[in-house]
Amino acid sequence: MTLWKRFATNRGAVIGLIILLCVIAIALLAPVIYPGGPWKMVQRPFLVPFTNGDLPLGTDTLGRDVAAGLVHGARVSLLVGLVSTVMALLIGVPLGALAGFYGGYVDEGAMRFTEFFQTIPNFALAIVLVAILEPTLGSITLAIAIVSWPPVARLVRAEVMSLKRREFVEAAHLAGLSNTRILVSEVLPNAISPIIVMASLMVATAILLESSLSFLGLGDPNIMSWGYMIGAARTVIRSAWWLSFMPGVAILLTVLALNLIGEGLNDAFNPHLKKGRT
Amino acid sequence: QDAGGRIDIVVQPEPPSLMLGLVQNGPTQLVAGDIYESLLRYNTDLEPQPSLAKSWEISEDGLTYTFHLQDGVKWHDGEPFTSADVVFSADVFLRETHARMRSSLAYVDSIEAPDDQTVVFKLKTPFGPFIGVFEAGTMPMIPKHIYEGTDYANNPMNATPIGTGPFKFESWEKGSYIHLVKNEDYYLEGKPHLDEVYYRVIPDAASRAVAFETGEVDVLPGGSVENWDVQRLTELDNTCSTGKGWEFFAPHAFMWLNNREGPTADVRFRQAVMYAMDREFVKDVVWNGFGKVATGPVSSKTNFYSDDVTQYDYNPEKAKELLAEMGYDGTPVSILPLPYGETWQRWAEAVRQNLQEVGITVDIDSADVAGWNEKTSQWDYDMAFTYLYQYGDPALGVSRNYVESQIEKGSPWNNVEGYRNPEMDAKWAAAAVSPSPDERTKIYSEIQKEIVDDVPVAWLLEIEFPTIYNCNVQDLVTTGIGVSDGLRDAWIKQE
Amino acid sequence: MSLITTILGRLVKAAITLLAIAVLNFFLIHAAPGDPAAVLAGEAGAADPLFIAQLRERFGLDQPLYVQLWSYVKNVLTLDLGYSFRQGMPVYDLIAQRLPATLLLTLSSFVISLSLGIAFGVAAAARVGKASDSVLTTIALLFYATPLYWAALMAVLVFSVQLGWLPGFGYETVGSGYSGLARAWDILQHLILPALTLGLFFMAVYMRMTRASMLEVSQMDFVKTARAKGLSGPVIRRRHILRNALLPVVTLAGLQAGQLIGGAVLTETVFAWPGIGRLMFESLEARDYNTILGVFLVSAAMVIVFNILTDIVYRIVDPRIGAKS
Amino acid sequence: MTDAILSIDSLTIDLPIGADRPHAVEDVSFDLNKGEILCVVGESGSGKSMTANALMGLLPDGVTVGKGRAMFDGKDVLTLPEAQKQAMRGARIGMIFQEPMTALNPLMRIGDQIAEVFAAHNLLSGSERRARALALVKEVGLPDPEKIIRAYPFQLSGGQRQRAMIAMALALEPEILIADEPTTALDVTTQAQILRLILALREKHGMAVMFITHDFGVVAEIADRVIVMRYGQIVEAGIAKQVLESPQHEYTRALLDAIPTGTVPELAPITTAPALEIRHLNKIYRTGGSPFRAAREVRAVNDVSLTIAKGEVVGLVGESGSGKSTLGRAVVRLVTPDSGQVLVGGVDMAALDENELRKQRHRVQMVFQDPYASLNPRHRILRTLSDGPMAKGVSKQQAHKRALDLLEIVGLGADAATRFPHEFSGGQRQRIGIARALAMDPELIIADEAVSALDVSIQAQVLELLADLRRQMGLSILFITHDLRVAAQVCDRIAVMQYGRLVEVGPVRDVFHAPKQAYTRELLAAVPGAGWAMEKEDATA
Ligand SMILES: Nc1ncnc2c1ncn2[C@@H]1O[C@H](COP(=O)(O)OP(=O)(O)OP(=O)(O)O)[C@@H](O)[C@H]1O
Ligand SMILES: Nc1ncnc2c1ncn2[C@@H]1O[C@H](COP(=O)(O)OP(=O)(O)OP(=O)(O)O)[C@@H](O)[C@H]1O
Ligand SMILES: [Mg+2]
Ligand SMILES: [Mg+2]
Repeated sequence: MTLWKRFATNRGAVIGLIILLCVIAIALLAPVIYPGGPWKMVQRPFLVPFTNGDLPLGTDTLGRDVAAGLVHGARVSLLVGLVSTVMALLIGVPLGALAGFYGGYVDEGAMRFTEFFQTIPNFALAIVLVAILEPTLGSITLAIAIVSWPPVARLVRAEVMSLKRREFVEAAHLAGLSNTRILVSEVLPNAISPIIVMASLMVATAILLESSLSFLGLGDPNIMSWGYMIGAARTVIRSAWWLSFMPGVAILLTVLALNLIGEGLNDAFNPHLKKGRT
Repeated sequence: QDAGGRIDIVVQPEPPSLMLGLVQNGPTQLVAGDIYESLLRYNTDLEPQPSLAKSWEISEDGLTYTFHLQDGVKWHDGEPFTSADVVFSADVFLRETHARMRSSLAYVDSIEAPDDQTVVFKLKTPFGPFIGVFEAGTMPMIPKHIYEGTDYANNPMNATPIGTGPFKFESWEKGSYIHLVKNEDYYLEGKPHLDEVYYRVIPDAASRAVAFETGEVDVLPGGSVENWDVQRLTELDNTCSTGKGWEFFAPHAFMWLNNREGPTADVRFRQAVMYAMDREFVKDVVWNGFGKVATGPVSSKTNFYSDDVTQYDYNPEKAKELLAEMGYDGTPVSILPLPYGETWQRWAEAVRQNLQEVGITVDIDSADVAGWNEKTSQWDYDMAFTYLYQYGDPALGVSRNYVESQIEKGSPWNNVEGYRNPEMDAKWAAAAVSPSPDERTKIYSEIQKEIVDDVPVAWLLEIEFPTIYNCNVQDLVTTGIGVSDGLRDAWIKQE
Repeated sequence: MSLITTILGRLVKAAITLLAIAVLNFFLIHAAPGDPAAVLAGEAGAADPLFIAQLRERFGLDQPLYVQLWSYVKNVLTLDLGYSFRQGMPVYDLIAQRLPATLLLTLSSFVISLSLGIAFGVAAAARVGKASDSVLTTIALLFYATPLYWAALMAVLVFSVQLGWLPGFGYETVGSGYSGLARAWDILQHLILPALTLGLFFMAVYMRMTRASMLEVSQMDFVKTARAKGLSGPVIRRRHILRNALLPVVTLAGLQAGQLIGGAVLTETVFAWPGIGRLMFESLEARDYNTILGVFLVSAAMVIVFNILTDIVYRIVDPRIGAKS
Repeated sequence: MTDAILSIDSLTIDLPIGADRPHAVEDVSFDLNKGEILCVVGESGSGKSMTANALMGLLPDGVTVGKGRAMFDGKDVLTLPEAQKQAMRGARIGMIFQEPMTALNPLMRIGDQIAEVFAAHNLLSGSERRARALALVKEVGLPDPEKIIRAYPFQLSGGQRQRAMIAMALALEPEILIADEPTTALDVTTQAQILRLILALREKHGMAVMFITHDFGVVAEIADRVIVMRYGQIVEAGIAKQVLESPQHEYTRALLDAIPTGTVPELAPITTAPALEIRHLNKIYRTGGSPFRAAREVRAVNDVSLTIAKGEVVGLVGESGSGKSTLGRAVVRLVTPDSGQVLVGGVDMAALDENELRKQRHRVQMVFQDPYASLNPRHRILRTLSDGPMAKGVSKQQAHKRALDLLEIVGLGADAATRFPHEFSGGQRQRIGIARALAMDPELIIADEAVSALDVSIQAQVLELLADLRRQMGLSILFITHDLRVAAQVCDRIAVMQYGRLVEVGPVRDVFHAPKQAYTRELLAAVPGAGWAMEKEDATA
């Protein structure tokens, strides 16, 4: 069975994928759907949803269109999630790979370095970093990446350590391939599946982290993200519950979708499970 | 007036210290106002009232202030309070530790205690607002027997403050609450009425609102919940609110506009900003209708206010014209909001939107409290939100923002915008030392008329922070300083 | 014996790591704009540069950075966390005051998330591929995917405001004068909402891990052996699969436990829980250097201690480890 | 038949959709008699394990019994409700599995795992269970029983674990014992012990044994009756002697033919120039050293000297853990020896620096034991075969051409080049491994258990191929194996290894027919069905 087929047997994962694709489509089309951007004050504040055809989801505390916010927010939330994950992979994978492959002092050094980032609880570290760098989309993404890479490094290290003892790697040594070449083209490609699974979950975690930072007032005030919307609407939760509910649902759906996909990938990559399932 | 009972009041954020002589920020004064007292209090019309001084006289020439102290006042540790304490506090302690007091003390020639119950302040020149500095946050009375000759900042007694006020410090659970208990030896018979007061630390604004709703706290001092919740909370059963109690501070919100460089250095740009902002909208939507659009540097709540100034009504067209005239080229400008919660964030967003609509390229900078202080005091900003207290008199709270001598890097409270106008400086100085109130009114009117055309800063709003409380609490706000002036008179109606 | 020597070795290494971490943290914190004096001055509502200069001198901030670093390192070496100028008390006392509340909250949420996570994971694994598996998984994910601060407020609104069952915030009833059991009961009531909110959030992680691990182990040969012995399904799951499946969960739990100390900033904020997470956040905002550094150092020590504890637990659970290395 | 204790009638087991065929077994019928040993043989995947699992009610998820009955004690065990199956398992039918390493719970003490059998059936009290466990451990001949019952599986050797498994299976004295390839993973001496144990237990308890294996030596040694399976069907059944001596079905004949006979081949002329010289080689593994604790040491290779001439094949035999692989790996420098020299065509490989070594590496190549693990699952075969030569400096075109040629030589055909490893069978993969070694144009090949994982028919193909290559290319080979019969068939000389030392080296015939060392004799005696094989050899000779 191909990977895709095995993935497709997991109904949850397929639903997750569909949801995610929709969110991505919406995010990509945001400038087309709401060319005016999310910040325009278009109506009186606190317009209840479904009462005005032009503003299906109502308006927020300043009279801005909630639907426009959600659509543009999708862009930012996804962007933060994806970019920070890619960055975390870019740091974590090489570091973990080198540590696992060369062992010895390289390993010791790399792991002590990793440990440093793990001794500060990661949310706390993100707060500190954003405070230091001042909240902008870039610094938030960077901060999230910086706190997310250590687990990647550890995972990759463990994978590489077990892979490097595999016989096909030894065969490559015998064939006279250089270490770099072996690491890059023999070892790493075989560690890819757990990395992908982990990455799908990291995107979800990053979206949540961004929203938490936003809540503490450490969001970028120039971008509309879901986290921003919830944070901003939380104080009016009693009089206008829908304002925080809608972006909440958006985050929830996306994170859920990513988790389902992660789970599906996990099952698809795991040869044990394929037997168990019919 | 029923005696007994306890009230719980929200304090936000948690004060760093309760030693009012060392730290004078809002939360500290809110709590320490119960512990420390000064010679006078001020009613909501900002007229002086007796406090530790039962009476006082001002000489004809406005140079000699004589205070007669109350009898039988004791410090919380039982030591008697005397004029020596007053002299020590004003002349020794606060001169060293209290920046705002220090500038007023510059007018003072000598402070003497002819006897235990009398204190005499002699001024070098007349100083109109001087009668306004005898408030607890400005000139708290510090026990001489504890502090004299010690390293004030590191005195261990700072942790257990000793004052003369109606309540005594009992305990402080960091992160949770501060507990004060009734001062049984208080010099006013029958006061205070309450047995104990808890100041509760609840870091999240929404939670503070919930705390009030569930009856966990009885009083939400101004600014402790977001404006959107104010309306809703006041509609709850048995809930009262008052806008009084802020007359002395009269918080005045404006944006520092950097007069030194960038587009904001051009007066036409600054005027355009004034016209571009829909300040009424912000008042109605962001501040839920509380407050009043500011017309100039002086708050209408204080004396010396004049409305004979150019009115900057919402007028985007005019703004665009001004911008065209100056040839604004789209250079981006940034707005630095105050890091004090959602209200200020929304406000900055509304301003950004207004400015964008007249064609100004603008984005919002963001920083936490430390970052905000750093940026404003190092002049690293284009437009920065702030609000300042007026302290009852333009000479105390207003002039510092506009005179050239107050241009000094390193503080966010002086002439941060870098406005220079020597002619105006002379008038500010003259108004401060004029012994005649009428004369002062006249000069301040002139100043206002002129400065409003220069738009050194963009005035926004006279902020009102309604205090929300359980209606059973009576006589909560009796002075122009409100809850921060202590709960000397407050009592709980027993049902 | 071998265990003790190993632990000793780890502790020596840990001490060195801690010192390095302390130095790195120092630079990290000092990289943030602004300093404690500026913040205090900013809050004062009025301050002249003289005042700020006084503060800086008092706090030792007028010294060059390397001098400050040196005096900090000296402090750390003598196990002194320094003095919080802002709060006017030794950082050690400050942390000691706040730590119990945080530990209570995070440990109970840790227990909740771990036990519920494992229970859910086991249940889901036993029903793998069935609808009830998806339902359990989705429920756990819902708790995970709901932003914590929003869920927390919702919990307060429902259980505290609407239903009035539980106190919505704080650590105990202020000024109640309870002591002994009554106080414990009171604290417990206050603990329920925050601990549950935080616990349910982390539950999903453990559940996922347990489920995957259970499934993996249940494919192993020895499970077939156990079945061939005639053991019943539940007994096999409990005695054979679960124990083996817990090994990776233990690792994860160890990592998580180390982070307990500062991992609850949001929960502590919403529930006004007087813990160390909030202390950290507030100190950061106030640039109260010594306090943040102290919190970070304590947290790092905690992480390291928990790593060692995890290893010990691991050795107890898995007899192979001690023998191999 | 009256004494049939278990009788299986037209059993069909359905495989899930997407499996390689619709039924694991189809229409299988046979009887198991009281006290007899029934051996089930057949090629890999023929359905032996599935049949056994079906009887125990332990079919994997998705695999189901399609039809048929298995009557045991008047009841059909296939349709029993789960509770009754549970009661039956362990108590009346016991089972031992192939993998001794993984069949025991790693976190549970041996004694507890045995005692658990009683607990599962609610028998005896706690202390009685312990006592019985101890007795069982003694019975299966485990040394130091008191210690063993408190040991964890990882502290036991493979053979000891297998005995512990047997103890469990025997705990309740079941009437039937099913053993699914219980000795495949064990070395010959241990294997012989286990077989003797099973025979002895059969005598003592009189149980019926269904013994699954693919080793005809084992069959010859213990079987009363034999069933031969292929593609899910029984192709031949009968008394052991009959099946072995006069097989009826052609598949059975093919299987028997493929067994290495132990015939010593003609000695090829051997030039005197050495291809490989090993001088005083030592390797000690140290594990678990820490500043506070001494390391555990294993002398894996202990002062070994050995020379292999150009074109010679030397077999390296010895029981598991004797250091064969370590020696082979030291030659190709996958492990770095502690001392001693390895001269390949006169060049000391041990003294080269990393860069030099990389350039010289192509001269010695290795064929790995596990053909699947040694191929990168993400690379196509073409890439696997040409990466090495290209690193050596051969042009891409030439490397590809050579790769295709090699695929032809090893009998796979050029179209194999574009496929991935998982698309091949085990034997095919092994040949790819050989092709990869050849692609480097080596002077010497180390073949580490290159055929042990294969079933006999495929094993025969690979051995044939090696013989051809040696003839065509004049390769030298160090052939590591623990199967003495295989060694006899392909080697010129045999080196016997024990505890890291070479105890005996000599021409095949000498070593086999006139072993000098006691250990060598022990090894030879342990080969299952030794007598039968010799008979066979004599017959063919
Ligand atoms: N879990 C499973 N799902 C689907 N097909 C399976 C499963 N397990 C085994 N099979 C298939 O069932 C058939 C019979 O397998 P079985 O394990 O009985 O072979 P075997 O005769 O024991 O072989 P070997 O000697 O290699 O152990 C094979 O075709 C195999 O591919
Ligand atoms: N990497 C290693 N670290 C520590 N000990 C090892 C290592 N590899 C092998 N050993 C030990 O060295 C000894 C020799 O192992 P080796 O693999 O060479 O045996 P072998 O003869 O090839 O056995 P088998 O027939 O089982 O493959 C064994 O006791 C083994 O446990
Ligand atoms: Mg099998
Ligand atoms: Mg080997």
